[in-house]
Amino acid sequence: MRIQVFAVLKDFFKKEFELSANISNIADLRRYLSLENPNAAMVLNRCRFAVQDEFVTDQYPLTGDEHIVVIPPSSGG
Amino acid sequence: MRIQVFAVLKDFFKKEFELSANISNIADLRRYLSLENPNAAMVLNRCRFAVQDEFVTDQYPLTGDEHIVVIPPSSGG
Amino acid sequence: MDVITKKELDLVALLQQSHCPTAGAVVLFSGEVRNHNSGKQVKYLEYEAHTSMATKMIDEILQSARTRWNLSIALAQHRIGKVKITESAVVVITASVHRGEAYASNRYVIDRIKHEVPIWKCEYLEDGSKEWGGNCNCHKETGDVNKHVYEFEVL
Amino acid sequence: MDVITKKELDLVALLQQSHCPTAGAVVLFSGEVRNHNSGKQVKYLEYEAHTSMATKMIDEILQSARTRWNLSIALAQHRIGKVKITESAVVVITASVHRGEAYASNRYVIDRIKHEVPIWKCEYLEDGSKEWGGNCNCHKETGDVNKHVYEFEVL
Repeated sequence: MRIQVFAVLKDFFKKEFELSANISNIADLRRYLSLENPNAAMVLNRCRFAVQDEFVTDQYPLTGDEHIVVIPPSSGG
Repeated sequence: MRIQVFAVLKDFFKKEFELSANISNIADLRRYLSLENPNAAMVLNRCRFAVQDEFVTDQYPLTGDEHIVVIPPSSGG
Repeated sequence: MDVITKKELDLVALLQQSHCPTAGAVVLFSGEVRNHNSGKQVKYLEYEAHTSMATKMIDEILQSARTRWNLSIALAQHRIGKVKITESAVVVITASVHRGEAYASNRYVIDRIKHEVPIWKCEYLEDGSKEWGGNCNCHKETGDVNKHVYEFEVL
Repeated sequence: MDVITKKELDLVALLQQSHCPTAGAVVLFSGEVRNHNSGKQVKYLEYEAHTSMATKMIDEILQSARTRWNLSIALAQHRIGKVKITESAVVVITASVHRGEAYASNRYVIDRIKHEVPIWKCEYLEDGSKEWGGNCNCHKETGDVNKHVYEFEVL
Protein backbone atom coordinates (compact mmCIF):
# COMPACT_ATOMS: atom_id res chain seq x y z
CA MET A 1 0.00 0.00 0.00
CA ARG A 2 1.04 3.59 -0.66
CA ILE A 3 1.00 6.03 2.28
CA GLN A 4 0.87 9.80 1.88
CA VAL A 5 1.24 12.13 4.85
CA PHE A 6 0.72 15.86 5.30
CA ALA A 7 1.75 18.79 7.44
CA VAL A 8 3.41 17.94 10.77
CA LEU A 9 3.61 14.25 9.83
CA LYS A 10 6.24 15.15 7.25
CA ASP A 11 8.52 15.86 10.23
CA PHE A 12 8.23 12.15 11.12
CA PHE A 13 7.72 10.32 7.82
CA LYS A 14 8.59 10.71 4.16
CA LYS A 15 5.87 12.59 2.29
CA GLU A 16 4.98 9.43 0.40
CA PHE A 17 6.16 5.87 0.84
CA GLU A 18 5.33 2.24 0.11
CA LEU A 19 4.42 -0.16 2.92
CA SER A 20 4.43 -3.90 2.36
CA ALA A 21 3.82 -5.02 5.95
CA ASN A 22 0.82 -7.19 6.72
CA ILE A 23 -1.75 -4.61 7.77
CA SER A 24 -5.40 -5.56 7.81
CA ASN A 25 -7.24 -2.33 8.55
CA ILE A 26 -6.83 1.36 9.40
CA ALA A 27 -6.53 0.76 13.14
CA ASP A 28 -3.66 -1.63 12.39
CA LEU A 29 -2.01 0.95 10.16
CA ARG A 30 -2.28 3.62 12.86
CA ARG A 31 -0.60 1.27 15.36
CA TYR A 32 2.06 0.24 12.86
CA LEU A 33 3.02 3.84 12.08
CA SER A 34 3.01 4.76 15.78
CA LEU A 35 5.38 1.93 16.60
CA GLU A 36 7.63 2.84 13.68
CA ASN A 37 7.87 6.41 14.94
CA PRO A 38 6.76 6.73 18.58
CA ASN A 39 7.22 10.52 18.49
CA ALA A 40 4.37 10.67 15.97
CA ALA A 41 2.03 8.51 18.06
CA MET A 42 0.19 11.44 19.65
CA VAL A 43 -0.49 13.08 16.32
CA LEU A 44 -1.42 9.77 14.66
CA ASN A 45 -4.05 9.16 17.34
CA ARG A 46 -5.78 12.33 16.23
CA CYS A 47 -5.43 11.77 12.49
CA ARG A 48 -8.17 10.91 10.06
CA PHE A 49 -7.42 8.46 7.25
CA ALA A 50 -8.71 8.60 3.69
CA VAL A 51 -8.73 6.05 0.89
CA GLN A 52 -9.43 7.30 -2.63
CA ASP A 53 -10.12 10.75 -1.20
CA GLU A 54 -12.88 9.47 1.08
CA PHE A 55 -12.56 9.36 4.86
CA VAL A 56 -12.60 5.82 6.24
CA THR A 57 -13.10 4.45 9.75
CA ASP A 58 -10.65 2.46 11.87
CA GLN A 59 -12.42 -0.74 10.79
CA TYR A 60 -11.92 -0.12 7.07
CA PRO A 61 -10.23 -3.29 5.69
CA LEU A 62 -7.01 -2.95 3.70
CA THR A 63 -5.95 -5.33 0.94
CA GLY A 64 -2.54 -3.76 0.32
CA ASP A 65 -3.33 -2.01 -2.99
CA GLU A 66 -4.71 1.18 -1.47
CA HIS A 67 -3.47 4.73 -1.64
CA ILE A 68 -3.95 5.90 1.93
CA VAL A 69 -3.79 9.51 3.01
CA VAL A 70 -3.07 10.35 6.65
CA ILE A 71 -4.74 13.61 7.63
CA PRO A 72 -3.67 15.47 10.78
CA PRO A 73 -6.20 17.78 12.52
CA SER A 74 -7.14 20.69 10.26
CA SER A 75 -5.75 24.15 10.86
CA GLY A 76 -6.79 26.07 7.79
CA GLY A 77 -8.13 29.59 7.68
CA MET B 1 -39.99 77.58 17.41
CA ARG B 2 -38.72 76.08 14.19
CA ILE B 3 -39.88 72.55 13.28
CA GLN B 4 -38.05 70.31 10.85
CA VAL B 5 -39.53 66.98 9.72
CA PHE B 6 -38.13 64.05 7.79
CA ALA B 7 -39.14 61.13 5.61
CA VAL B 8 -42.82 60.16 5.71
CA LEU B 9 -43.67 63.27 7.74
CA LYS B 10 -42.95 65.37 4.66
CA ASP B 11 -46.15 63.86 3.20
CA PHE B 12 -48.05 65.58 6.02
CA PHE B 13 -46.08 68.72 6.85
CA LYS B 14 -43.77 71.18 5.15
CA LYS B 15 -40.14 70.10 5.48
CA GLU B 16 -39.45 73.08 7.75
CA PHE B 17 -41.82 75.56 9.31
CA GLU B 18 -42.25 78.12 12.10
CA LEU B 19 -44.68 77.51 14.94
CA SER B 20 -45.73 80.32 17.25
CA ALA B 21 -48.41 78.48 19.23
CA ASN B 22 -48.12 78.29 23.00
CA ILE B 23 -46.43 74.91 23.43
CA SER B 24 -44.75 74.09 26.71
CA ASN B 25 -43.00 70.78 26.10
CA ILE B 26 -42.41 67.98 23.59
CA ALA B 27 -45.55 66.05 24.61
CA ASP B 28 -47.56 69.22 23.90
CA LEU B 29 -45.88 69.61 20.52
CA ARG B 30 -46.66 66.00 19.61
CA ARG B 31 -50.33 66.57 20.49
CA TYR B 32 -50.43 69.89 18.63
CA LEU B 33 -49.01 68.41 15.42
CA SER B 34 -51.34 65.40 15.66
CA LEU B 35 -54.38 67.63 15.96
CA GLU B 36 -53.19 69.78 13.09
CA ASN B 37 -52.86 66.73 10.88
CA PRO B 38 -54.73 63.70 12.30
CA ASN B 39 -53.46 61.47 9.47
CA ALA B 40 -49.98 61.93 10.87
CA ALA B 41 -50.98 61.05 14.44
CA MET B 42 -49.94 57.41 14.24
CA VAL B 43 -46.51 58.24 12.93
CA LEU B 44 -46.06 61.12 15.38
CA ASN B 45 -46.77 58.77 18.29
CA ARG B 46 -43.74 56.75 17.24
CA CYS B 47 -41.45 59.69 16.53
CA ARG B 48 -38.45 60.77 18.53
CA PHE B 49 -37.78 64.47 18.95
CA ALA B 50 -34.42 66.22 19.00
CA VAL B 51 -33.36 69.69 20.03
CA GLN B 52 -29.91 70.90 18.97
CA ASP B 53 -29.22 67.43 17.53
CA GLU B 54 -29.81 65.72 20.89
CA PHE B 55 -32.77 63.45 21.56
CA VAL B 56 -35.12 64.86 24.20
CA THR B 57 -37.92 63.31 26.23
CA ASP B 58 -41.60 64.18 26.22
CA GLN B 59 -41.05 66.30 29.34
CA TYR B 60 -38.39 68.50 27.74
CA PRO B 61 -39.57 72.12 28.24
CA LEU B 62 -39.83 74.42 25.24
CA THR B 63 -39.34 78.19 25.39
CA GLY B 64 -40.23 78.89 21.76
CA ASP B 65 -36.71 79.58 20.47
CA GLU B 66 -35.78 75.97 19.73
CA HIS B 67 -34.99 74.23 16.49
CA ILE B 68 -36.87 70.95 16.88
CA VAL B 69 -36.35 67.93 14.66
CA VAL B 70 -39.08 65.30 14.41
CA ILE B 71 -37.58 61.88 13.73
CA PRO B 72 -39.77 59.04 12.46
CA PRO B 73 -38.71 55.43 13.17
CA SER B 74 -35.41 54.62 11.48
CA SER B 75 -35.30 52.51 8.36
CA GLY B 76 -31.73 52.83 7.18
CA GLY B 77 -29.53 50.06 5.85
CA MET C 1 -14.40 59.79 4.94
CA ASP C 2 -17.98 61.07 5.07
CA VAL C 3 -20.11 58.69 7.14
CA ILE C 4 -23.18 59.84 5.20
CA THR C 5 -22.55 60.35 1.52
CA LYS C 6 -24.42 60.99 -1.70
CA LYS C 7 -21.74 59.20 -3.70
CA GLU C 8 -21.69 55.55 -4.66
CA LEU C 9 -20.08 53.55 -1.84
CA ASP C 10 -16.61 52.42 -2.79
CA LEU C 11 -16.54 49.00 -1.11
CA VAL C 12 -13.32 48.10 -2.85
CA ALA C 13 -11.40 51.10 -1.55
CA LEU C 14 -12.81 50.60 1.96
CA LEU C 15 -11.90 46.92 1.96
CA GLN C 16 -8.41 47.63 0.67
CA GLN C 17 -7.70 49.96 3.58
CA SER C 18 -9.01 47.43 6.12
CA HIS C 19 -6.04 45.12 6.51
CA CYS C 20 -4.05 45.38 9.70
CA PRO C 21 -0.96 43.43 10.89
CA THR C 22 -2.56 42.68 14.27
CA ALA C 23 -5.92 41.54 12.87
CA GLY C 24 -6.65 37.97 11.81
CA ALA C 25 -10.24 38.51 10.76
CA VAL C 26 -11.95 41.11 8.60
CA VAL C 27 -15.72 41.09 8.12
CA LEU C 28 -17.43 43.31 5.56
CA PHE C 29 -21.20 43.73 5.43
CA SER C 30 -22.87 45.38 2.48
CA GLY C 31 -26.58 46.17 2.62
CA GLU C 32 -27.74 46.24 -0.98
CA VAL C 33 -30.91 47.21 -2.75
CA ARG C 34 -33.11 44.22 -3.63
CA ASN C 35 -35.51 44.08 -6.56
CA HIS C 36 -38.29 42.86 -4.25
CA ASN C 37 -39.68 43.57 -0.79
CA SER C 38 -42.75 42.08 0.90
CA GLY C 39 -43.87 40.68 -2.45
CA LYS C 40 -43.59 44.00 -4.27
CA GLN C 41 -41.28 44.70 -7.22
CA VAL C 42 -38.86 47.47 -6.31
CA LYS C 43 -37.45 49.83 -8.97
CA TYR C 44 -35.01 51.71 -6.75
CA LEU C 45 -34.72 53.19 -3.27
CA GLU C 46 -34.16 56.68 -2.09
CA TYR C 47 -32.50 57.29 1.26
CA GLU C 48 -32.74 60.38 3.39
CA ALA C 49 -30.80 61.18 6.56
CA HIS C 50 -30.65 63.77 9.26
CA THR C 51 -26.99 64.00 8.38
CA SER C 52 -25.51 65.77 11.40
CA MET C 53 -27.21 63.49 13.94
CA ALA C 54 -26.68 60.36 11.85
CA THR C 55 -22.96 61.05 11.50
CA LYS C 56 -22.52 61.63 15.21
CA MET C 57 -24.55 58.54 16.14
CA ILE C 58 -22.70 56.23 13.74
CA ASP C 59 -19.37 57.51 15.07
CA GLU C 60 -20.53 56.74 18.61
CA ILE C 61 -21.75 53.27 17.64
CA LEU C 62 -18.39 52.49 15.99
CA GLN C 63 -16.50 53.76 19.03
CA SER C 64 -18.63 51.63 21.30
CA ALA C 65 -17.94 48.57 19.11
CA ARG C 66 -14.19 49.25 19.07
CA THR C 67 -14.10 49.36 22.86
CA ARG C 68 -16.42 46.42 23.51
CA TRP C 69 -14.66 44.00 21.10
CA ASN C 70 -11.17 45.54 21.08
CA LEU C 71 -11.30 46.03 17.31
CA SER C 72 -8.39 47.00 15.09
CA ILE C 73 -10.76 48.52 12.56
CA ALA C 74 -14.40 49.63 12.65
CA LEU C 75 -15.88 51.74 9.91
CA ALA C 76 -19.28 52.36 8.39
CA GLN C 77 -20.66 54.45 5.60
CA HIS C 78 -24.27 55.03 4.56
CA ARG C 79 -25.38 56.34 1.22
CA ILE C 80 -28.28 58.77 0.73
CA GLY C 81 -30.22 59.76 -2.37
CA LYS C 82 -31.21 57.34 -5.11
CA VAL C 83 -29.70 53.85 -4.83
CA LYS C 84 -30.26 51.36 -7.62
CA ILE C 85 -30.80 47.58 -7.46
CA THR C 86 -27.58 45.69 -6.48
CA GLU C 87 -25.95 48.92 -5.33
CA SER C 88 -24.78 49.19 -1.75
CA ALA C 89 -26.71 51.45 0.60
CA VAL C 90 -24.59 50.77 3.67
CA VAL C 91 -21.25 49.16 4.40
CA VAL C 92 -19.76 48.09 7.73
CA ILE C 93 -16.22 46.74 8.11
CA THR C 94 -14.78 45.34 11.33
CA ALA C 95 -11.40 43.74 11.97
CA SER C 96 -10.16 41.95 15.08
CA VAL C 97 -7.63 39.39 16.32
CA HIS C 98 -10.08 36.47 16.08
CA ARG C 99 -13.12 36.05 13.88
CA GLY C 100 -15.76 35.85 16.62
CA GLU C 101 -15.32 39.49 17.51
CA ALA C 102 -15.28 40.65 13.90
CA TYR C 103 -18.64 38.96 13.17
CA ALA C 104 -20.31 39.97 16.43
CA SER C 105 -19.25 43.59 16.29
CA ASN C 106 -20.17 43.90 12.62
CA ARG C 107 -23.68 42.69 13.38
CA TYR C 108 -23.92 45.00 16.38
CA VAL C 109 -23.01 48.04 14.28
CA ILE C 110 -25.46 47.36 11.45
CA ASP C 111 -28.29 46.46 13.84
CA ARG C 112 -27.85 49.68 15.79
CA ILE C 113 -27.61 51.74 12.60
CA LYS C 114 -30.83 50.22 11.27
CA HIS C 115 -32.79 50.64 14.50
CA GLU C 116 -31.52 53.92 15.90
CA VAL C 117 -29.89 56.21 13.40
CA PRO C 118 -32.10 58.83 11.68
CA ILE C 119 -31.90 57.43 8.16
CA TRP C 120 -34.98 56.52 6.14
CA LYS C 121 -35.65 54.68 2.94
CA CYS C 122 -38.40 55.27 0.44
CA GLU C 123 -39.20 52.43 -1.94
CA TYR C 124 -40.07 53.35 -5.50
CA LEU C 125 -42.05 50.42 -6.87
CA GLU C 126 -42.44 49.04 -10.39
CA ASP C 127 -46.15 49.99 -10.32
CA GLY C 128 -45.21 53.67 -10.02
CA SER C 129 -46.12 54.08 -6.35
CA LYS C 130 -43.76 54.96 -3.52
CA GLU C 131 -43.66 53.80 0.05
CA TRP C 132 -41.69 54.93 3.10
CA GLY C 133 -40.74 51.57 4.43
CA GLY C 134 -38.88 49.11 6.55
CA ASN C 135 -39.38 51.09 9.71
CA CYS C 136 -38.07 49.90 13.01
CA ASN C 137 -41.13 48.42 14.73
CA CYS C 138 -39.56 47.54 18.06
CA HIS C 139 -41.85 49.85 20.04
CA LYS C 140 -44.65 47.36 19.39
CA GLU C 141 -42.75 44.86 21.52
CA THR C 142 -40.98 47.18 23.92
CA GLY C 143 -43.61 49.91 24.27
CA ASP C 144 -40.88 52.55 23.96
CA VAL C 145 -39.54 54.19 20.79
CA ASN C 146 -36.11 54.27 22.43
CA LYS C 147 -36.00 50.56 23.32
CA HIS C 148 -35.10 48.16 20.54
CA VAL C 149 -34.94 44.42 20.02
CA TYR C 150 -31.55 43.98 18.38
CA GLU C 151 -30.87 40.94 16.23
CA PHE C 152 -27.35 40.65 17.67
CA GLU C 153 -28.83 40.17 21.11
CA VAL C 154 -31.40 37.50 20.29
CA LEU C 155 -28.98 35.29 18.31
CA MET D 1 -12.33 29.63 -9.83
CA ASP D 2 -9.89 27.34 -8.02
CA VAL D 3 -11.10 26.76 -4.48
CA ILE D 4 -7.52 26.07 -3.42
CA THR D 5 -5.00 28.39 -5.03
CA LYS D 6 -1.33 29.30 -4.80
CA LYS D 7 -2.09 32.81 -6.03
CA GLU D 8 -2.83 35.86 -3.91
CA LEU D 9 -6.57 35.96 -3.15
CA ASP D 10 -8.30 38.67 -5.17
CA LEU D 11 -10.87 39.85 -2.61
CA VAL D 12 -11.79 42.81 -4.75
CA ALA D 13 -12.67 40.72 -7.82
CA LEU D 14 -14.60 38.24 -5.68
CA LEU D 15 -16.55 41.01 -3.95
CA GLN D 16 -17.31 42.72 -7.24
CA GLN D 17 -18.94 39.58 -8.61
CA SER D 18 -21.02 39.07 -5.45
CA HIS D 19 -23.87 41.48 -6.03
CA CYS D 20 -27.22 40.01 -6.92
CA PRO D 21 -30.60 41.69 -7.64
CA THR D 22 -32.43 39.38 -5.23
CA ALA D 23 -29.94 39.74 -2.36
CA GLY D 24 -30.15 42.48 0.25
CA ALA D 25 -27.12 41.44 2.28
CA VAL D 26 -23.58 40.47 1.35
CA VAL D 27 -21.09 39.34 4.00
CA LEU D 28 -17.41 38.89 3.22
CA PHE D 29 -15.02 37.26 5.66
CA SER D 30 -11.28 37.44 5.15
CA GLY D 31 -8.97 35.39 7.35
CA GLU D 32 -5.67 37.23 7.34
CA VAL D 33 -2.19 36.52 8.63
CA ARG D 34 -1.49 38.21 11.96
CA ASN D 35 1.96 39.26 13.16
CA HIS D 36 1.40 37.50 16.47
CA ASN D 37 -0.05 34.25 17.79
CA SER D 38 -0.12 32.95 21.38
CA GLY D 39 2.41 35.60 22.36
CA LYS D 40 4.87 34.71 19.58
CA GLN D 41 5.97 37.06 16.80
CA VAL D 42 5.00 35.59 13.44
CA LYS D 43 7.05 36.31 10.29
CA TYR D 44 4.75 34.59 7.79
CA LEU D 45 2.63 31.47 7.40
CA GLU D 46 2.81 28.62 4.99
CA TYR D 47 -0.35 26.70 4.13
CA GLU D 48 -0.55 23.19 2.76
CA ALA D 49 -3.66 21.35 1.55
CA HIS D 50 -4.71 17.96 0.36
CA THR D 51 -6.05 19.79 -2.64
CA SER D 52 -8.40 17.24 -4.19
CA MET D 53 -10.18 16.45 -0.92
CA ALA D 54 -10.15 20.06 0.27
CA THR D 55 -11.74 21.27 -2.97
CA LYS D 56 -14.46 18.64 -2.84
CA MET D 57 -15.19 19.28 0.85
CA ILE D 58 -15.38 23.07 0.49
CA ASP D 59 -17.74 22.64 -2.47
CA GLU D 60 -19.95 20.41 -0.33
CA ILE D 61 -19.89 22.85 2.60
CA LEU D 62 -20.90 25.72 0.29
CA GLN D 63 -23.69 23.65 -1.23
CA SER D 64 -24.96 22.75 2.21
CA ALA D 65 -24.95 26.44 3.20
CA ARG D 66 -26.79 27.47 0.02
CA THR D 67 -29.55 24.97 0.76
CA ARG D 68 -29.82 25.59 4.47
CA TRP D 69 -30.02 29.39 4.23
CA ASN D 70 -31.39 29.76 0.69
CA LEU D 71 -28.38 31.84 -0.37
CA SER D 72 -28.05 33.76 -3.61
CA ILE D 73 -24.26 33.50 -3.45
CA ALA D 74 -21.84 31.32 -1.50
CA LEU D 75 -18.20 31.13 -2.41
CA ALA D 76 -14.92 30.41 -0.68
CA GLN D 77 -11.31 30.32 -1.65
CA HIS D 78 -8.26 29.22 0.37
CA ARG D 79 -4.70 30.09 -0.43
CA ILE D 80 -1.78 27.70 -0.01
CA GLY D 81 1.96 28.30 0.07
CA LYS D 82 3.58 31.29 1.73
CA VAL D 83 1.18 33.98 2.96
CA LYS D 84 2.58 37.21 4.37
CA ILE D 85 1.30 39.38 7.25
CA THR D 86 -1.96 41.23 6.35
CA GLU D 87 -2.48 38.99 3.33
CA SER D 88 -5.66 36.96 3.12
CA ALA D 89 -5.39 33.19 3.57
CA VAL D 90 -9.08 32.46 3.15
CA VAL D 91 -12.13 34.33 1.94
CA VAL D 92 -15.82 33.45 2.31
CA ILE D 93 -18.63 35.45 0.68
CA THR D 94 -22.33 34.83 1.27
CA ALA D 95 -25.33 36.78 0.00
CA SER D 96 -28.99 36.40 0.95
CA VAL D 97 -32.30 38.24 1.05
CA HIS D 98 -31.87 39.37 4.69
CA ARG D 99 -28.71 39.89 6.68
CA GLY D 100 -29.27 37.22 9.34
CA GLU D 101 -28.77 34.43 6.84
CA ALA D 102 -25.72 36.04 5.25
CA TYR D 103 -23.94 36.33 8.62
CA ALA D 104 -24.96 32.90 9.92
CA SER D 105 -24.06 31.03 6.75
CA ASN D 106 -20.76 32.84 6.41
CA ARG D 107 -19.80 31.82 9.92
CA TYR D 108 -20.93 28.25 9.26
CA VAL D 109 -18.76 27.98 6.15
CA ILE D 110 -15.57 29.32 7.74
CA ASP D 111 -16.05 27.25 10.92
CA ARG D 112 -16.47 24.03 8.94
CA ILE D 113 -13.49 24.86 6.71
CA LYS D 114 -11.28 25.48 9.74
CA HIS D 115 -12.36 22.36 11.61
CA GLU D 116 -12.84 19.78 8.88
CA VAL D 117 -11.07 20.54 5.65
CA PRO D 118 -7.54 19.08 5.17
CA ILE D 119 -5.64 22.35 5.14
CA TRP D 120 -2.78 23.07 7.52
CA LYS D 121 -0.78 26.09 8.49
CA CYS D 122 2.83 26.27 9.55
CA GLU D 123 3.92 29.36 11.45
CA TYR D 124 7.36 30.74 10.68
CA LEU D 125 8.36 32.77 13.70
CA GLU D 126 10.58 35.81 14.10
CA ASP D 127 13.03 33.74 16.19
CA GLY D 128 13.71 31.48 13.19
CA SER D 129 11.71 28.48 14.40
CA LYS D 130 8.64 26.99 12.75
CA GLU D 131 5.53 25.46 14.24
CA TRP D 132 2.63 23.51 12.76
CA GLY D 133 -0.16 25.22 14.54
CA GLY D 134 -3.71 26.18 15.28
CA ASN D 135 -4.96 22.63 15.06
CA CYS D 136 -8.56 21.75 15.62
CA ASN D 137 -8.65 20.43 19.18
CA CYS D 138 -12.28 19.45 19.36
CA HIS D 139 -11.54 15.76 19.96
CA LYS D 140 -10.43 16.74 23.47
CA GLU D 141 -14.01 17.75 24.19
CA THR D 142 -15.88 15.34 21.93
CA GLY D 143 -13.60 12.30 22.15
CA ASP D 144 -13.91 11.83 18.37
CA VAL D 145 -11.74 13.33 15.63
CA ASN D 146 -14.85 13.55 13.45
CA LYS D 147 -16.98 15.44 15.99
CA HIS D 148 -16.40 19.18 16.26
CA VAL D 149 -17.53 22.03 18.46
CA TYR D 150 -18.45 24.68 15.91
CA GLU D 151 -18.44 28.33 16.91
CA PHE D 152 -21.59 28.94 14.85
CA GLU D 153 -23.45 26.45 17.02
CA VAL D 154 -22.43 27.78 20.43
CA LEU D 155 -23.23 31.41 19.63
